[in-house]
Amino acid sequence: MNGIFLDLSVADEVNSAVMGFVQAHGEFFLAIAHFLLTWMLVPLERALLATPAWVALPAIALLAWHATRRIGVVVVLTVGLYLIGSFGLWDKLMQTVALMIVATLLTLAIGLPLGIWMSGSERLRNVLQPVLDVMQTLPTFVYLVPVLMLFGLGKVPALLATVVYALPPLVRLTDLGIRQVDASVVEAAQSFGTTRMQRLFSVQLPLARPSIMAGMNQAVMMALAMVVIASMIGARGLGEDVLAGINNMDMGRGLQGGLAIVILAVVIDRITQAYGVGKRQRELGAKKS
Amino acid sequence: MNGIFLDLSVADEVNSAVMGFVQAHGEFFLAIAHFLLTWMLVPLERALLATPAWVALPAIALLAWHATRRIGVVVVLTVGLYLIGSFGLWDKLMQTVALMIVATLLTLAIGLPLGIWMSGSERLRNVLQPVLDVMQTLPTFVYLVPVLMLFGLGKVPALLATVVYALPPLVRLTDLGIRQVDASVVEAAQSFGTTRMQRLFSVQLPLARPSIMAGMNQAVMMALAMVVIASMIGARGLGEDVLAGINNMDMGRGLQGGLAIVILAVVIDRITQAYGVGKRQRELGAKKS
Amino acid sequence: APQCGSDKPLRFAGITWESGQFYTSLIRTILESGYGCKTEVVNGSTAATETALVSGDLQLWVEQWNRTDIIKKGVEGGKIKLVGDLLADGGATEGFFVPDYVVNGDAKRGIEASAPDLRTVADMPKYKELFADDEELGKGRFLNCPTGWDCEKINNQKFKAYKLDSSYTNFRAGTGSALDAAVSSAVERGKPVLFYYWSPASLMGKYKFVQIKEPDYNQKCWETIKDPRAKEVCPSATPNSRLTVGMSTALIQSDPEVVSLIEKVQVKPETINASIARMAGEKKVPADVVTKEFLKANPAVWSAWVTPAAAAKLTEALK
Amino acid sequence: MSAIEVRHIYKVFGQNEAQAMKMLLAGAPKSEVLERTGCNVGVHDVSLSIESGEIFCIMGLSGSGKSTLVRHFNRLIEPSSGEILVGGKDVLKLDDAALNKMRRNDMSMVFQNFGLLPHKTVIDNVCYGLTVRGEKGDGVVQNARRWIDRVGLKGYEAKYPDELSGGMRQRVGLARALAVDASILLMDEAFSALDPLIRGDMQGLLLELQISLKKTIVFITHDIDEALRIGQRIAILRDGRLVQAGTPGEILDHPVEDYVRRFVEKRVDLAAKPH
Amino acid sequence: MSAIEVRHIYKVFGQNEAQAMKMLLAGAPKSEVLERTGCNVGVHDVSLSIESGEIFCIMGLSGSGKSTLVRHFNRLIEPSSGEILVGGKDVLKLDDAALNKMRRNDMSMVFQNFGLLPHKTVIDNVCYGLTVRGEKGDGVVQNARRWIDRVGLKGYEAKYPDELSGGMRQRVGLARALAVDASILLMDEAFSALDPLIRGDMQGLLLELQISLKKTIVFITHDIDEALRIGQRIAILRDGRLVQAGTPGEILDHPVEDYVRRFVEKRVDLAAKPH
Ligand SMILES: Nc1ncnc2c1ncn2[C@@H]1O[C@H](COP(=O)(O)OP(=O)(O)OP(=O)(O)O)[C@@H](O)[C@H]1O
Ligand SMILES: Nc1ncnc2c1ncn2[C@@H]1O[C@H](COP(=O)(O)OP(=O)(O)OP(=O)(O)O)[C@@H](O)[C@H]1O
Ligand SMILES: [Mg+2]
Ligand SMILES: [Mg+2]
Repeated sequence: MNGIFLDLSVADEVNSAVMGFVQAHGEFFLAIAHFLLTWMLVPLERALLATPAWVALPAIALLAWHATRRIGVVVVLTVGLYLIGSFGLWDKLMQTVALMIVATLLTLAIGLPLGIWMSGSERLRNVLQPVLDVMQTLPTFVYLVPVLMLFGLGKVPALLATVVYALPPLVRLTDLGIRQVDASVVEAAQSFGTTRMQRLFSVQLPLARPSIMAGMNQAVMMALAMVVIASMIGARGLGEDVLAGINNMDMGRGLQGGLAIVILAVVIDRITQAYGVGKRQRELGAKKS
Repeated sequence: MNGIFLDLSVADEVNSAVMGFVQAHGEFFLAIAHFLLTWMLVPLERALLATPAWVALPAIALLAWHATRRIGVVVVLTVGLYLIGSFGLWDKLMQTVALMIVATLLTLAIGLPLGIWMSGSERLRNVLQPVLDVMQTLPTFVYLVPVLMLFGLGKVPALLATVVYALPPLVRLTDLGIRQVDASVVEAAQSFGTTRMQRLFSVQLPLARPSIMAGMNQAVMMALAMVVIASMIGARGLGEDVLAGINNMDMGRGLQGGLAIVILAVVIDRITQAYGVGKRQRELGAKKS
Repeated sequence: APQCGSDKPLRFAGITWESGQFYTSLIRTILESGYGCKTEVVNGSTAATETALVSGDLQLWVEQWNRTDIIKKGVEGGKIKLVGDLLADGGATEGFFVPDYVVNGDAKRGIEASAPDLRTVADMPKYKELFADDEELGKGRFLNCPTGWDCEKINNQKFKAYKLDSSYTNFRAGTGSALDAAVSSAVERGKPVLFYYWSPASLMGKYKFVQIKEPDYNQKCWETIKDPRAKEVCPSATPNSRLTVGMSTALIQSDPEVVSLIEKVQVKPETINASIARMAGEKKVPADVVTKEFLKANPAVWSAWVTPAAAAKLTEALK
Repeated sequence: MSAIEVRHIYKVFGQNEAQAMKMLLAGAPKSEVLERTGCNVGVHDVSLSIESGEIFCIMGLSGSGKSTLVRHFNRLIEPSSGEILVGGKDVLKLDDAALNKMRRNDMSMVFQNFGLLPHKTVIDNVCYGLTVRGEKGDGVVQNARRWIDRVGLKGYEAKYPDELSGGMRQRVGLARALAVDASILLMDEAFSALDPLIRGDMQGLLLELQISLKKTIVFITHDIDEALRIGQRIAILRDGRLVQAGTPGEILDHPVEDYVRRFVEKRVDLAAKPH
Repeated sequence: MSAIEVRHIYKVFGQNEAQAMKMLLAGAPKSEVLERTGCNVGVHDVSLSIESGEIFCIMGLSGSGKSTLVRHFNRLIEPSSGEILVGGKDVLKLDDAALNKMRRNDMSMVFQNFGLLPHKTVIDNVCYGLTVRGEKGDGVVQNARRWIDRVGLKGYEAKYPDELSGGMRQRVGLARALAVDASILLMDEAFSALDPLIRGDMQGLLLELQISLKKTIVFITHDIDEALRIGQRIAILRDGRLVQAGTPGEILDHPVEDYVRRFVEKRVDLAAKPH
């Protein structure tokens, strides 16, 4: 094409390597998938599906109240969820929620420690930065097809894809937040013999909270942006409706599914952000409203 | 499905509303698309495609050197780009780059002012927050199909989708960064009669820089994550190869395309981040290495 | 005035699967070399390119199965017409499949037949353990068409008609590529898998599958199966489909020569499956290479499709 | 004419401002307001006038409202109620543009917590007031350099605030405020982090500025010796209220209450201590 | 035994540490090192020993290295070279756990810039040193309350640092350091933002602590009167070097050089000024 380039192509090698790997190690990965399914995803989904809407809806409303203490927010969120039910999407909502809960918890469990670790080591940051770039920009399907061949169709690869995509902003913003903590405050804490853990939990994390919460917010957004992709590889839930809408240009159906996802995003985001706000901010906020 | 819900469905109404809108206003939107195409996207793409690789590659290397001043980074980035060329994807790379440049500039041009504005108004933040949620989580295809009917297949809807998706993190992190600026520093600046603009440019933006740059990074990542979607609606470029790879189970080809996107992401990210680093950090960094 | 021969290229939809790519390349080669047309391909997802076809953005959509509402509405609205009959022997087939080794075993790979008596859909419940679904314990997994495709809706109805609900999950892969990946991964590992598929398709050429017999085609029952809202469903196999080319009405009016070519283009299923198996094989061969070879090897076949003048030019170009 | 005049200024911090104001007007003391409403009383009914060209010292216990009061003069804080006149103009009625004009040309401030711009070097910090005003070119830099030398920071022009010691930071703030050459200087414990030598030097500088350039200087200090040395008048605050204002002589000889006497006594005490 | 002993401490800030150290050892002065290498000299070959149970005052020009020196004692700063012994133990050889143990039990520090935790209330700030040590329960809170009262901040327990005046913040830092009841107190201009009344009270408090509890107190101050009042020994720094160390009497009567004399003179000067 252009004179100066060699003519490289790894396509064929990659293809046969993947196939070979699948044949050789398929069993092992299927076992992992089986474990994740039977112990986390399926029971949670069952439980959620078994909960009648007239129990779930007030429960979520209560949670929202506990988190935000603002009646306006609670009403909007509850009406939103009720709307999803009225679109006939309640069961699918629950399926998506199950996936999202597990994905978000996994993201938190991996992302926070990674971000903390990264903030403390320039070298690790240099190594992780491009890895995070890859996680965010390598098109999902490129790695999803091999993953899918290993784990089988359905919830497990969807979970993996979601975590991979949601992780980077959380890691990055945790790292940023901790690095921005005022050095003189850390120094003062050090002078009292603060251990590494105490420093982390009583100084760095609280002071990095705004950044970390922004990372949380982005992680939740990313996770929910993956709902449709998840359905593309066979995970049940709201994504199915969007896909169906897309595949036959049924914009109305797609929009309903899409709106349901958005509402879910807003609900999760508002509740997590409210819990993430510092004690002080909350007091101020409560007094204001 | 569940007893407590009404049975709502807006699907049919939406479909006919969209159709009606397209018939009524199609011309207008086509004109916009035409404008964007003839004045921005096409000329840029032409120019990039007309530049031979042996000019472009050293030029980018120089730019990377100017930005980072680190020979190691320059080498890695250049080798990465050379690799894309060797995969036979140079022309597609240029097509994608053209789209990305326009999309990133538009995102910046909209996102920064919006973030700044948001940081100054609690009310605006309350309004914009859910809008940003929608932009990030409403599945692209849900709005893309109507957009596609209005603007036609190709670069323009791709551009729109990219900007919509890339905008939120930039807006959010600009807002966050500005709000985190130490109030006592702003107060001191105020005491010297700093105008709003001066405050913004000489105090708030420089001090919010780390957050804003994180927002930039996320915006670039999001934009590049949309390359494949862009190809789904007819934009040329690297996404095509990924799509072809996906559709034909040609994982190798998909991976090459995907890697090319990742490399592009890393190149853009490293260069913009390097330019975004403060003068002081740069001095420190330069001395260190 | 005909567009073919003018400066404006004929815009083809880029098809996302191999047989469609084969046909597209075939028709484009003939039009370019034989008729002096300019052509170009615009890639995109199926929904996007179909929408573009109906709105006049694209002019040809090769290997059209006439399955989506977009196309149906386009035809009804007079925006497009479906022309030709691309596949010989009555058109495309579809149905329920399992890999050959599931029924017959594979001595070479040391796989025993795990469902030797799986012949008809009535046998399926017996083997639900074999195709067990991890996500829904106690049921088998049936891989349906991707969500939103026409065949998905048809299979939903068939599920009712064949009373499979209690023994199988109606599992939708979500996308064609996901379905392909799931099937090939099972086949590569010699695992049992039960899925819906169609021909022509690359997997059909690449692997050996056994179709599970369905009750014979029955016009009245087929109507109930085709209608997703029908409550009472009775069993029927899917009839073969005519594969056509979606052409914009404007092009049909301006370019009768192109229409008459497309009306005649027809390829045998064996040829198609062999070609696309190469396209999708270990070494992926590009569509234009495969079509060139086909054209070179079968002048007798294609010379019946084209005008004598075009035939001469094409022969020249193929040398 | 008074350079600065304030009348019945009240400032209450906190959510229940209205309730706190009511309690204050009804005569409740600061500590009771704090306990009952959670509101901090910053300034409580202060009226005073500062003459043009004088050095006016403000003293008082820690937390008695000195910084809060001074911040009203250039309206960094809006009072809960009251009037503020600078050069006869009602500051509270100024629009943004006029307020900025006043802050640029007529007043500059040294902050107790320094308020340096952490992202700018020492010289850029010192230039700040000038560049904000739109001044450009060599003149600005030379002016800044002169002031940096004057406060004894030569050689540190290119350093950033976080590379400086506490007293050095304070001097950067001092140089920054002096560089704009405003007619009113607000100095909030501007010498508190300085050693006696540099401090003495800086006190001399202030006196010189006042005598030769007729600057009005509002000077918050905790050092009674300092106040006596440079202040033409001294005001003493307590719990947000103005207890007494007058010349050093008046304050020393006729303290209005025990609190004031103790402030003054302290000095005598120290000076009298044998070593 | 000395509570703290340092030997030949050097501290150079900046990128070219090695080069700067070479210049210093070759006898170059601080300003030349700064100009040539861009490195700030913090401490330059300081050796001194602080006896157990004494109040040791450190004075010197702003920027002369007082804060930097004191930060070495609890190893918040690693010296460029030199030895630090606390209670006879080499601090530089301690591992993380041992260092933390020492910081928790043996030393506490008041920072010149306060170093409060902005996200914690006053009472939580004061409790900090105790909770870090793992202490829990009512005792901790009561202890904290007692110290908050003692520094005169009763009523402000639930406020956040940004709601306090400068001097109040300083007193929170003071209470926090006193609450841990360590045997060594490092006080970096701990009274600089306090008015004379509270300051006198706090000086009394320190003397009392030293006499009744035999605490070792390292006290940085710019106020020679203060140093004379509470210090058993005084060290004077200049440009990072130790110029003289001795009892107040020695310093007053036999200043080793002009610089020291000027420090002392100042006081006499002020006290002698007529009013
Ligand atoms: N983090 C740092 N980076 C660079 N230089 C520093 C740093 N900290 C202190 N210095 C330099 O070290 C020297 C001594 O500073 P130090 O803070 O010890 O002075 P100090 O005696 O406490 O002065 P002050 O009375 O003004 O507080 C100064 O020249 C200062 O610029
Ligand atoms: N931003 C604020 N929010 C709440 N309360 C405040 C705020 N600023 C000051 N205060 C309160 O106002 C009162 C006066 O504070 P101010 O800073 O004016 O004291 P000061 O006289 O300057 O004391 P110092 O000598 O300690 O600096 C204090 O009780 C303080 O707690
Ligand atoms: Mg104050
Ligand atoms: Mg100091």
